[in-house]
Amino acid sequence: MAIIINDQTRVLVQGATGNQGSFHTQQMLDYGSKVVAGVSPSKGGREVHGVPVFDTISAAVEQTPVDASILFIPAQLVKDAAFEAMDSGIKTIVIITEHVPVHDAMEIMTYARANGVAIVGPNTFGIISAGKCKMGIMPNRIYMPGKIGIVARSGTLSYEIVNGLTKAGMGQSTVVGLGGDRVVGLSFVDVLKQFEADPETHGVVLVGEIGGNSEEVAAEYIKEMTKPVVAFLAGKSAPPGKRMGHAGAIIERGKGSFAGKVAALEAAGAQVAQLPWEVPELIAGAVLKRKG
Amino acid sequence: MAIIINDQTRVLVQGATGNQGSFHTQQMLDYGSKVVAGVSPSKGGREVHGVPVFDTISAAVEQTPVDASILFIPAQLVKDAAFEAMDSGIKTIVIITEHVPVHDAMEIMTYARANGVAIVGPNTFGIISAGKCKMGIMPNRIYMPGKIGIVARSGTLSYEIVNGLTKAGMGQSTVVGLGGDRVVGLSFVDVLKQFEADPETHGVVLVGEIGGNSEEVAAEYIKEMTKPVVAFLAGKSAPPGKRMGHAGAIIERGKGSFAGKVAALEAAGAQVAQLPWEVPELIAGAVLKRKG
Amino acid sequence: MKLHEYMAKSIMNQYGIPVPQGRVAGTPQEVAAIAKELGQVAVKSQVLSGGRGKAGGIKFASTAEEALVIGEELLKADLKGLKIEKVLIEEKIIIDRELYLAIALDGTARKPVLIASAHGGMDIEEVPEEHIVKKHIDVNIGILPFIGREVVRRMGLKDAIGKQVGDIIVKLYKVFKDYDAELAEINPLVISGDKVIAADGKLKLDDEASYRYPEGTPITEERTEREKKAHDLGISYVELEGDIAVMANGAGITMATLDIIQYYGGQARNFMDAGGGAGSEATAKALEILISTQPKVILAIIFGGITRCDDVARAFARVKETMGIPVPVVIRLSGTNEAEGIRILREIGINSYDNIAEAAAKAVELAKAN
Amino acid sequence: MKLHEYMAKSIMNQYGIPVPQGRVAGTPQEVAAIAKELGQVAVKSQVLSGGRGKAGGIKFASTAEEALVIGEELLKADLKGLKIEKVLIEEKIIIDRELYLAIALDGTARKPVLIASAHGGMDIEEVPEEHIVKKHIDVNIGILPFIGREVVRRMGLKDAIGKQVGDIIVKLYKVFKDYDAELAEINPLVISGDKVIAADGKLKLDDEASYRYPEGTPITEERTEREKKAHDLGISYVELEGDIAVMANGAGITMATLDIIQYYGGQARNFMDAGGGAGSEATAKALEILISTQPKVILAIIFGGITRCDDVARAFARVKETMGIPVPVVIRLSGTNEAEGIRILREIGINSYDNIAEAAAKAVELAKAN
Repeated sequence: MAIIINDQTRVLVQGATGNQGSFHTQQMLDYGSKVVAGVSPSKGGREVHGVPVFDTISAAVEQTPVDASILFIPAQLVKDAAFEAMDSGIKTIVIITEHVPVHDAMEIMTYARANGVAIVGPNTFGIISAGKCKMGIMPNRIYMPGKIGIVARSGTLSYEIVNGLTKAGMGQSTVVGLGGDRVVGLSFVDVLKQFEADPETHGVVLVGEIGGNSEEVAAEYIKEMTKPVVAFLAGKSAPPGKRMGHAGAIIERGKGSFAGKVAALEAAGAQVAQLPWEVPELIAGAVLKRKG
Repeated sequence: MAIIINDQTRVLVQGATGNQGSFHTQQMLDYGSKVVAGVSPSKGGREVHGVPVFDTISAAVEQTPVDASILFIPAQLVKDAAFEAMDSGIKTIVIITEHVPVHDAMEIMTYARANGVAIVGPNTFGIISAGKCKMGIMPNRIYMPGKIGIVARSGTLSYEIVNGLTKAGMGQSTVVGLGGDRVVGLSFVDVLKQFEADPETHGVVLVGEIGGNSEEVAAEYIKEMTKPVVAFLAGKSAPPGKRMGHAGAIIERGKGSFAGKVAALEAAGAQVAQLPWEVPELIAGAVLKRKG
Repeated sequence: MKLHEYMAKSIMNQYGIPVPQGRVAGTPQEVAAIAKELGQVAVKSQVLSGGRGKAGGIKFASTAEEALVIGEELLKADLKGLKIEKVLIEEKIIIDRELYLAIALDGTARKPVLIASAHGGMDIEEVPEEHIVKKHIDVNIGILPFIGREVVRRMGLKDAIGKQVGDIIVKLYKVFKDYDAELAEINPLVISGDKVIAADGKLKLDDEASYRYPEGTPITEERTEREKKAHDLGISYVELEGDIAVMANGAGITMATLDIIQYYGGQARNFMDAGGGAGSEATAKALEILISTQPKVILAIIFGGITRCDDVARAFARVKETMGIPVPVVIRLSGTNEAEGIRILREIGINSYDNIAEAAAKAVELAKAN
Repeated sequence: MKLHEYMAKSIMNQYGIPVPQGRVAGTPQEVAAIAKELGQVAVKSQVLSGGRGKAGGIKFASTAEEALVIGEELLKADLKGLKIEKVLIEEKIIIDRELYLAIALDGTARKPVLIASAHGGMDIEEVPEEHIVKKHIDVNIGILPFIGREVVRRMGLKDAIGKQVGDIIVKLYKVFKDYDAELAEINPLVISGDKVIAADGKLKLDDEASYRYPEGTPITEERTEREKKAHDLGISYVELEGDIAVMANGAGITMATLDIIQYYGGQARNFMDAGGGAGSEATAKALEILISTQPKVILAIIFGGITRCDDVARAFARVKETMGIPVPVVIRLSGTNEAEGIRILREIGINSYDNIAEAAAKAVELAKAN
């Protein structure tokens, strides 16, 4: 098993003929993802790395069933593309695009919640079930199938941590990037619940950062979890009021501070690593202990 | 039993201090309806016929639980009032008001469907579960508790038919007015399904009219019903393209004709009365026959 | 409220939908002047009715002189019983293909529905179902560009033409929404070379939303003088062809009364729903309207729920005293204060009937006798 | 993008929210002229920072002469490190009571949230939770009048004042929505006699939606020159106080690098996320920006996923050759084409480190030594 996507997931790529879309279609195919169709308005009939391209999703799904879609679409057009996917009945959507207007994101999420659609992102590196399916832009080679679930707000930081885990011989079940924007689809809690229920996942690494309160909300749920959670948070040294790259990574009105998040997570029983390279040892120890 | 409302239903009146609202609050109380609160902005603190009035629904529900709301609200303000009721968690809403803009009605119905709210109307005489609860503007004295369910698009025509039934000694379980507008909440099918499931209802009278295709859609469901349905339809002599009072009663683009509706209903096994005073005999016979 | 073609197209054009160049004229001289400017033109009668082409309301002119003659002819004519007050003079466009596009209400779905067809130019009812594309619209979302792309694909259009039609679909929905429309229709939507042009346009706006129409929305009047007078009194009134004037309260019972009259072999002069709670004053005014249509009989079917029967009776008495009622009145009073109403009527020599059947039969009999 | 108070209030006023009479001025003479017109005035420094009152940025004048002096004083001063370019001169209003009103984003709920309090005039964080009214907004519905009425009731307001505040709530949401705002705040919303007036107004607009701001939306710039230059290159860059210039790719790893520097006792000169797929050209430009800040060390942490390590190395080589790199470079290359990158760097005399820990520790050591 794995969560959200697996080796049966039939993937659609929206914006497949663009630079990014085309490059990552190849990368995803290389990883073994079942990319069954691409969509690019006015580009129907072409192929991208052997994947047939259609003008619209409705045209694509007439030819092949689709389980999930990944968007490589300019920010201004993401709302349109996301609604096209949801209107077509696709229930898992990964929005890689950054710079999506936050009002558009709220409209997308409102519709998604009402219609049971799981949105990953926007501004995410995507999601990968190691060895099974990749929907995202993460480097293929660092992942190794295994028992650790990872959920992160930031991409490259998660790569560092995954890299460390893999080097330490600890494989991953699924790695989920929530996205760095203020309004994203899946939350820590949504993903933690699925890891908790996934028999293949034995422990979870949560990679958070300053801003918002999703780590604090996650802490409430972690209290109920049977599986160990190790957290690493970025932004300890960031000054308040400055947006640190991610739209969501900003300490505003006294909310979203590093210290508050650490306190909440530790109170919930999660171990918080001080430095990223401490993560493998902590999670290995925690899994061992919980099992014993 | 009865459908939708019964002797336990706690009724809120929106627009309780207006002429119509006040008059019908009295009438509903006289009928025995449990009118527990009224709402009129800026009129909080008053009473209407002994019923306490609040500025907002949120203020009302702090004082008393409410199951259903009836709106005596000017057409331009109906959208606001209906959303206030839905936002407060009220799941049964009767909109008496006519002249509600149809775009507003579509917005109300979209939200209602998504949130499991039953809307009766707009432009309806309301709903009455005979001897138990009345939410509407129908005359109190013509109804008699009994076994016939009635669902109608038009008020006064239903009064004639109810009057005939009562005089013939046939009481009613519940009488529902769908409303005369093009876009209304509950449909014939919604109500027929409830009558079919209601052990107290032994037969159903459907009072339809030209325009739209709700009678044709109802016919599809009537095929599956175990209880007999007698229909009477108004508008046989109406010329196409003319709106006959009700916004919905218009034969447009060849759709919604009398003949088409009669054919659909008869094909589904419903008897269609040619004249309104034939209804009591037809339904009495049908109920008797189905039982025997 | 239906808008004239030129009004609908002007609004659509404000939203970026291409329409032919043209202007509206009320005199043959104006017609000629506009034609001189535009060259080959179509002269289109502006009446609120479909099928104008077949009825001879649309003509073509190659010169200003021809246009003048056409203008003279049309501007004194009636079309389908409607006076032609204005004509629209438009550049003639080359028609490579005609499409159909509309956004309408679907009462059953409680949503707007986008209807499109690659076979336009005729009534959409005449287009076979398999050539029609339908898409229901979520009012919370509206028409996003993807819906345009999807519908265009299902219409079998492609490339630059497809893109233009997709854009027009998005814009037409904005018109539909902003103007509280019941119907926004372009038929035909013409492919002319590499351009897509709305050759005709129809807008029907929701009367109930007139208070919030965008500024500058034109007003048209489809009602007759009498219908307008009734409307201003808050009475639903439609003129028909027969000789029995009808007053009832409630749309359903009024329609049913018309049917019953027909059942007994008569024909109603009108539909009149005097409302559910009409007082004496309003009833009197309604009665005056009926009298003014010079029927052979007046039939009133009153179910006293909120309406009080004595109020209705008093209205008849007052009108009889002041202006007189020159034709027989047949009336059925039932419900609230019924006895008092019947007494008042008897005093002025009007007999009440017990039920609709008797009353309607009597009215038909009287109409045939007079 | 934060708007200045006078811009925010002008927009709010266009939507029908009452604001004090006033005008903006850039010279003491203008201040005096406006004050002469308005009588007793408040002179308010227009800088993009909260707490202006406490910091001495808001002063009152009874005469034009006083206003001139205040104008002279403020218009050459800094407030919280920001140059005061303009002041807003407004009629002094009588304050009977101060309320708080805001519409903000709630990322957790994925919805806007209306925040109101009958206790305004101070930072909302200082108001006890039980005095704050919150209401989440469904973006499909927006704020209908009933929400205004409900919130006003929960604020304990009534009658005419309550009605005005309810209306302002509805209007403020329209501003929030039309301007793609992240925050629309009125603090204080003042009750002055029988009127309700927005005495201060704050609007923060979503940078990502700038392409669709309504026409005429004013533009402000909070970034330093260098931040602006980086932003134009598509690089996230924030200036900080330390002496170790940092380049990394990805916001999370960049933040973590800053934290690690701090862990080893150093301080970063900046936050720079050069992006996930920066090529050689972009990396070179980013490096030039770092050099221009005159740090003691440059620390680069590159994880080659999409970014190729050799591209990064070539950028360092090119900059070193063309303009020179006047300070030590500490670099960690990992991932795609790592070996080639390390080779290129070695050629120009830059040693690569294996992991972040070593690299960061070295950078701190070098910064302390220089």
